[in-house]
Amino acid sequence: MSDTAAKPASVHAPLLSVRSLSVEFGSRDSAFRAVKEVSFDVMPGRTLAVVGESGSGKSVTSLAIMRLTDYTGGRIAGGEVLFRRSEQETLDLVKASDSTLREIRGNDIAMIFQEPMTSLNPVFTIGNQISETLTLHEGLNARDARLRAKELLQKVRLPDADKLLDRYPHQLSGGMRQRVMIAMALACNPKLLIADEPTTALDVTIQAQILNIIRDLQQEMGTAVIFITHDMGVVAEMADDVVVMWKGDKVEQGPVREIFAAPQHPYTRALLSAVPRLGSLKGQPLPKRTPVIVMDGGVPKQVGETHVQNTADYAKPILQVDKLTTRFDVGKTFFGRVTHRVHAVEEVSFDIYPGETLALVGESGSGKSTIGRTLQQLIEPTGGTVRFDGRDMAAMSQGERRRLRQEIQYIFQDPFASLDPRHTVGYSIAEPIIVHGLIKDRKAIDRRVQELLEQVGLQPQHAKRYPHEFSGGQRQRVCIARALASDPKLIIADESVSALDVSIQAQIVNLLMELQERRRLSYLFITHDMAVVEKISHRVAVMYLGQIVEIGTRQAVFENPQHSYTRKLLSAVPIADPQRERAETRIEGEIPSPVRPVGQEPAIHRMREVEPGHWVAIEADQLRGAA
Amino acid sequence: AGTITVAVAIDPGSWDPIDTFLVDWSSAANNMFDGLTARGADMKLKPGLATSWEMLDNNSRIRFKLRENVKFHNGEPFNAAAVKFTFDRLLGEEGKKGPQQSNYNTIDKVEVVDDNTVDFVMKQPDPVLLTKLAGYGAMIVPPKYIQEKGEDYFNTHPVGTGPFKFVEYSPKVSLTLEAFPEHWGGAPKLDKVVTRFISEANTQVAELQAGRIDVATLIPFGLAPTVEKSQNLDLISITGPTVVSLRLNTKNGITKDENVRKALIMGIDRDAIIKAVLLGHGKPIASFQSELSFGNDPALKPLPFDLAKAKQMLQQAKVPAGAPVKIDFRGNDATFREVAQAAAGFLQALGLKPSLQPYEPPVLLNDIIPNGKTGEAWHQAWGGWTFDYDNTAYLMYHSGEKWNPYDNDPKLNEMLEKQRTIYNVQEREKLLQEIARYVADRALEIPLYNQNTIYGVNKRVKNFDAPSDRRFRFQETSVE
Amino acid sequence: MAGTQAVPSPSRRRFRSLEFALGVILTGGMCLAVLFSSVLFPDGGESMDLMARLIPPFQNPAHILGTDPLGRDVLARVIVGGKISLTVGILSVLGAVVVGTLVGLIAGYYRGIAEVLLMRFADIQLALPFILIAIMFLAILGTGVDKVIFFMIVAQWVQYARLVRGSVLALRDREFILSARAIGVGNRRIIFTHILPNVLGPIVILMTLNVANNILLESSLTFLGLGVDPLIPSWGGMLADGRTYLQSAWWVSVFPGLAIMFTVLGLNLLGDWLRDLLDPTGQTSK
Amino acid sequence: MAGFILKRLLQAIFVVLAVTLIVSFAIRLSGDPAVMLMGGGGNVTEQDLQNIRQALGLERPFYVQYLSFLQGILVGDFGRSFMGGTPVSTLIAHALPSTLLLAFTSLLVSIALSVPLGVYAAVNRGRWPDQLIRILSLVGLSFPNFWLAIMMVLLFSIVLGILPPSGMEGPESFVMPALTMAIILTATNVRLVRTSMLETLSQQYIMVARSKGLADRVVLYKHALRNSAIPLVTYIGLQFGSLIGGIVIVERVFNWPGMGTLAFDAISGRDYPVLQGTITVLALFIVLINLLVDIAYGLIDPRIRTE
Ligand SMILES: Nc1ncnc2c1ncn2[C@@H]1O[C@H](COP(=O)(O)OP(=O)(O)OP(=O)(O)O)[C@@H](O)[C@H]1O
Ligand SMILES: Nc1ncnc2c1ncn2[C@@H]1O[C@H](COP(=O)(O)OP(=O)(O)OP(=O)(O)O)[C@@H](O)[C@H]1O
Ligand SMILES: [Mg+2]
Ligand SMILES: [Mg+2]
Ligand code: NI
Repeated sequence: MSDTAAKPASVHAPLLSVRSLSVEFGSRDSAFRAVKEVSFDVMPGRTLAVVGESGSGKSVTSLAIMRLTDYTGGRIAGGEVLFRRSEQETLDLVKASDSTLREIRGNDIAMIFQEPMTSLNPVFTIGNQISETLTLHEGLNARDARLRAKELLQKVRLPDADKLLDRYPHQLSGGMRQRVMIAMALACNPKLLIADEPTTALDVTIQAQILNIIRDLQQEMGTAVIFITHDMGVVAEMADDVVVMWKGDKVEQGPVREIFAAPQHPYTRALLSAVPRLGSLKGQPLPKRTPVIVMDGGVPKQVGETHVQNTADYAKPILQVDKLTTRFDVGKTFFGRVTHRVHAVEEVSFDIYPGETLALVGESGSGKSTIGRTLQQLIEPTGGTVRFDGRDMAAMSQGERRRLRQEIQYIFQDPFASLDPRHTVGYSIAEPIIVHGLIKDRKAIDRRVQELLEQVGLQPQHAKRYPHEFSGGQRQRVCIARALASDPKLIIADESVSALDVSIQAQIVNLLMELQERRRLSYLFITHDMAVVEKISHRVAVMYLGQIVEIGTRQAVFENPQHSYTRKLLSAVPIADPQRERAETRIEGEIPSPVRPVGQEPAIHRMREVEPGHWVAIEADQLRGAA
Repeated sequence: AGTITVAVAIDPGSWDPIDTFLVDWSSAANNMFDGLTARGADMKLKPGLATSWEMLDNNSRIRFKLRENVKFHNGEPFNAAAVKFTFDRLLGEEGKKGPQQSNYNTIDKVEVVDDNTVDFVMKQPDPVLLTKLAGYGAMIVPPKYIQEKGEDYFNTHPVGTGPFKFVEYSPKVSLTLEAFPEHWGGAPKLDKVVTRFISEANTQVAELQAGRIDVATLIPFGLAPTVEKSQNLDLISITGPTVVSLRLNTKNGITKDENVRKALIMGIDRDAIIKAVLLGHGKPIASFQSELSFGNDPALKPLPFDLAKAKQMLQQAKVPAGAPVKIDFRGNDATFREVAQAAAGFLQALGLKPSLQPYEPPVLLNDIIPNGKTGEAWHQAWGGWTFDYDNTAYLMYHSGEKWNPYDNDPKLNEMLEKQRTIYNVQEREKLLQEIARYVADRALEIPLYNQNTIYGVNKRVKNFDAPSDRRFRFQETSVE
Repeated sequence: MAGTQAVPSPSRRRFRSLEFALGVILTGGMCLAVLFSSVLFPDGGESMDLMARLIPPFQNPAHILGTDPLGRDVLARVIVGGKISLTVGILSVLGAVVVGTLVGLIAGYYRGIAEVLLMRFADIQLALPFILIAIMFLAILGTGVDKVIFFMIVAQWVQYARLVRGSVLALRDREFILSARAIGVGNRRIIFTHILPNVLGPIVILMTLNVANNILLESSLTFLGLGVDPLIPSWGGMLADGRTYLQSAWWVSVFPGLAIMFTVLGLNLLGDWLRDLLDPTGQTSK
Repeated sequence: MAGFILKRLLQAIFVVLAVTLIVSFAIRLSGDPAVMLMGGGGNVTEQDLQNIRQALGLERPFYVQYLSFLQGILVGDFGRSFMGGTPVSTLIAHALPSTLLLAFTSLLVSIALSVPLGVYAAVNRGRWPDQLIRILSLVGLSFPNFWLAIMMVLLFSIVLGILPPSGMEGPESFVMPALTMAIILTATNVRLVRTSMLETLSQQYIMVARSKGLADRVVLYKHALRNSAIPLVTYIGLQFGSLIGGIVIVERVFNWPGMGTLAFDAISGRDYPVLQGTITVLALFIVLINLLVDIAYGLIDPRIRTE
């Protein structure tokens, strides 16, 4: 399709016009082309979303616009980036001199990056880092720059702006840091703001806040925004126009409603088909696998089938958790006396049945992983009992505990970090077999590894590769194969699909469900992604500040959320549907901290049963902190 | 007029004559202090603060006539009381704390006869006492000054009667003296004498080359030609007191056998070593003393270098090929390091298997030698300033002495004891020569050489009487 | 997207790099020459000819690099001298690495008393000026190649232990270690198959630097009079002994100096290369 | 913070105690100062040695000697040199400033050299300036310091005649000793700066700084360098000990009247009080430097400050 065809109705000429932009990495003779002749326009005041799977060239394109690829070893191999600086002056940034570029960067075009944790320089104060831009581009003196910085912080709705100026990045939460980044980017009223996955690393509720801020500011200042993401829900909420990228190419472009309503390119269709949609299982009691479209070398292919996941057997629980409490000592006096504790998990009780998936949801820091790790004996519980197959874990012998590590498996969030970079994946998969002495014969082990690789959709010869030679989705498959290697009964999947692209995510979720059916596996599925939860789980437990505030069947919790926090969580999920009215519910405030001085124990919620199997914590004062 | 700068290796730390044994102390302090006797650069004994002396009471009493109208640098008069004070101090409690007392233990007491006359009452005769009075602990010190200012103050603010007086001392850096015009020997020509402490030989030479010192006392033989060739420098090489030998283990190893020991001596071409390693700055020796030493016998010739004969003797002694010969030496002596390698080269040619073991000097001196832990041979260098064979011979060969861990020869013991009681110069010399011959005959050591004292001197220094014992006296010296 | 992109495998580059080539040529050449020194110079560089002392280099075909003050062939001594220097350099480092790594692994992994002891030990070691202690201890132990090596091991293992402990602390809580534990892998296996390979990179770098350092230390000890038997040629010893001849016969100490330089250079280039090789991800930067 | 300092002080005391104990004990295992004082000259009898030992207090058991040494330290009295009887404190007062001056000058010179070189190499990673700098830094590691020192003396003092070969006089006498030490320090520091700079440059906040339009100089020297400084500062703390060790030799070649010379001579002469004194003071300084390093961490990196 032509570049101009999709241009929205606008009386203005484009602010930024990218024409046939190509970017290469590596030496000239063995160059790798990350972006291939991409063209698109950005209109003043509008938001252009760039979507595409990981590695499709979204970030490189955005860096190339500001010519920041110069610093990453990249090279603009062709094309132009026309930027309309003023009515009269249009500049090709590809050819611009370094000094012109420096004038434009941070002034006319500003950028927000993905990782709020690493975007701010840890050794300078917030104030210093914001003022820097102001003194550079606006020529303000230190005092005026500070005043402006304070205003900016207020604009992004950060409380206590004055004090915040003298804080260092590490003293701020991720959401606050990302807001500082936004303030910094907006400091000089840029005409164009490039936001490269600005909320991917954040919690859903914080994400909702940040999206609101960007939208408000954009309206207020009339800034054009290039919004890069792989979350179709975010796209639906934010964008006016969409550019879809695939393997370095732009494959589709158009107004957001058109793209969602009638995707043209197979990849766009595949992408949209994979997006989990909250509410899609409304009225259905059991989770359901649905087919996904995947791109098989340029051709879309449907994999999987629709299948209701009727696997759970509620006769006798495989795991019973009763009043589990896990605390961490932090803050010690000089003499080693503990002053503060993290009350990560407080009197949590739940059961998991064979063949069942229990989803554990809740925000960052609510104690989900701690529960998982305690069950896996990576952390000693402070109190409570855990029974596996009816046996009390605390009463088990060394040997029994060891066996438990075979029967319960844990899959971590980051598949890359959880594989030893110095061993082949074959070795990693074989390790549980060797350690537990499941198979003695070397050859048989090798065969088993190959079998497992095939089971998770990889090829046997992959066994000889190292983790870094796989893509994220493939690595997660390796981790699953590793977990399966010891023939477990229960798998704890801790944010195991959060780091993956939607399409791969959908495939892995399907894989997990398939395996569940085949092997009667139970899952403790830990995540904060409500849409995935809806798809996979039989029952859901919602955690808040170390305690379960609501637990019940998926249908009950999703369709009849009782606790205010559950409702908040559900409403914060961006809906991948541009037709829908944009959420106007404002979510404010940070999550309170689980750190408490010694002696100040948190109050334990009492639960009431709203319908059979659906328990909700009684909210004493309507949980003001969360609302 | 002018300043002369001399570099010596070590800072003695205290300028009190009774606190040190270091030659480097003398190199500087010989300008500050006088003894009752004195020794010139020619090594001849001459009057110092005493103008004359006579032996009384069958050599058990020596009477000194003192020089009159001599003043210390602080104005205090020099007299018999000062002499008595000096020796009472040396022989008393204060002297006990230092290394000098033992040199003067033969003195019983000093008696004041009158203001200008003192008597030394001896416990036992001491033939080398007059020489000893020319140096070190016997330097006359000012009684009133020391009593008033205290011992500690005196250490770092010395006062004597010498031609130069103390100005400034900066530990580990330098000592500055200035001319004392009222010196009894006449006003010195120089204004100042600066002594700098530089322990690294290369650095001394570099300083000399850069013209920042006038006299360098530490010149490695390897650098001697460099100094020699330099246009503004002179290399002075004179026979000195330092003798070097390889002592042999008479108790263990192949060196137990006297014939083997002789073979080793004959197998090492000492002349070649002197020529190639010392670059000629040394002389062969037959006994462990220099030709300046009392007791040296020019007629005694060292065993000649004869490889064939040596080999044959080893064969006769049934020494197997590749028998080990371990040589222990002071690791910090760069010159000997080379000599030892050369000597080892010759031993190798004899079919033996030499090895060299460097030691930190204190370890070698305190442990390895006295406790008899050496190999077949060990490095012994001696620079006795008294120039008397007794000084080395007794310590080296008398049984029970620290430097003699292995040998016990009653005949040798007897001779060594006897010479200590003889006052008759000729008689004593004869006995000493006999000892030297006896030692050579038993081949107790491989006498290597008498090493020259060498100085690098800037040509602007005039009238520099280079003393072979490095005890400078710059009374007549001047600089351009 | 949080996952890391697959990086093109650098394995092909690994063997072609200039670094590797240079490293192999220098180190390999040096090692070969040293290994075959007894064939090349059966006399071990010990034959002395006092008549032929200090022949300048490139003048006498029998002594291409000239002769030393005792008329020994400099080339022979440089080649033979590599034996002692490399032995001292490599054995001392290996010894220290083995001890240090073990202690560091235990202290870092199990923490507790082992760690406290190690850290206090490290503090003490840090506060002791190395050379001074060397002088004292060699005075007590006596000198000799074995003593020098022993002393260097005693003095340097702490460096490695500290380094390893630091890396282990950083690795301990990494997810792949946790996931190994979650699977039921025992402590010993975790230490040796998961942690150890991951701490090797920085160790290799420190090792190659220390080999150089220790070759030079032997030289400094000789300078201070505490070296090994001067009959056995060593680069350090030649360098120290040759210092008085720098003005008159530079070749006596310059050639052993060059030998050290080439070896150090070669070893470090190889070290860098080896570190990259040990890291299959090819991600650590140099 | 107070707790931290208190803890460090306790550690420091422990370290100094341990160091003095080790040194005092070890030095007594070899060589008798009485014999050293006698130097082998004259007719030394066992009685003479006994007298001297008595005078020096060496006949007492080791623990008594050590305790009285500790007692002395508390009141700032390190005893007197066996050689010459000068109070050790006087000797140290003379020598310490020279050594510290030399150590710090060389550290500064090394930092001034290694930071720009390391940054330059990191920025040009893989290109020839990087290779050159890395190879040069290895060459710097290949020569013993005494050898470098002598070469420098030959060049600057004898051939060119522009610098004094030894001694501590004017500022020009600092050039060669400081440079000798600095070259060796620089060789490792350059690599360190380069590595940590590379690490920092790949961080996102550097890209953020660039996206603000800051000049390269500001990005490198303001945003990147301070973040790369921690490993360098740590290493400098660690280096200080070996720096002092290296100083022993450099001081000897350049006849620098510092602690190295003092300690070395003390070992050679088995001058216990001087050795104990110098080592104590040096150890104290090394501990102090490391304490400063820890404090510097906080100044450099606010994340460490709050803990
Ligand atoms: N500095 C670089 N050197 C070499 N290759 C690079 C570099 N930066 C990016 N690439 C490659 O360029 C391609 C596009 O990367 P880019 O970061 O633009 O992907 P993306 O679409 O932003 O993905 P993500 O969603 O993971 O952020 C990838 O294959 C990546 O490996
Ligand atoms: N080892 C530890 N020491 C101290 N505090 C800890 C430790 N591990 C976790 N915590 C704290 O316990 C609380 C719960 O952490 P946990 O990792 O279980 O949260 P989570 O719900 O899994 O969050 P996320 O979604 O970010 O993974 C957090 O406040 C965390 O900071
Ligand atoms: Mg990206
Ligand atoms: Mg978690
Ligand atoms: Ni992501």
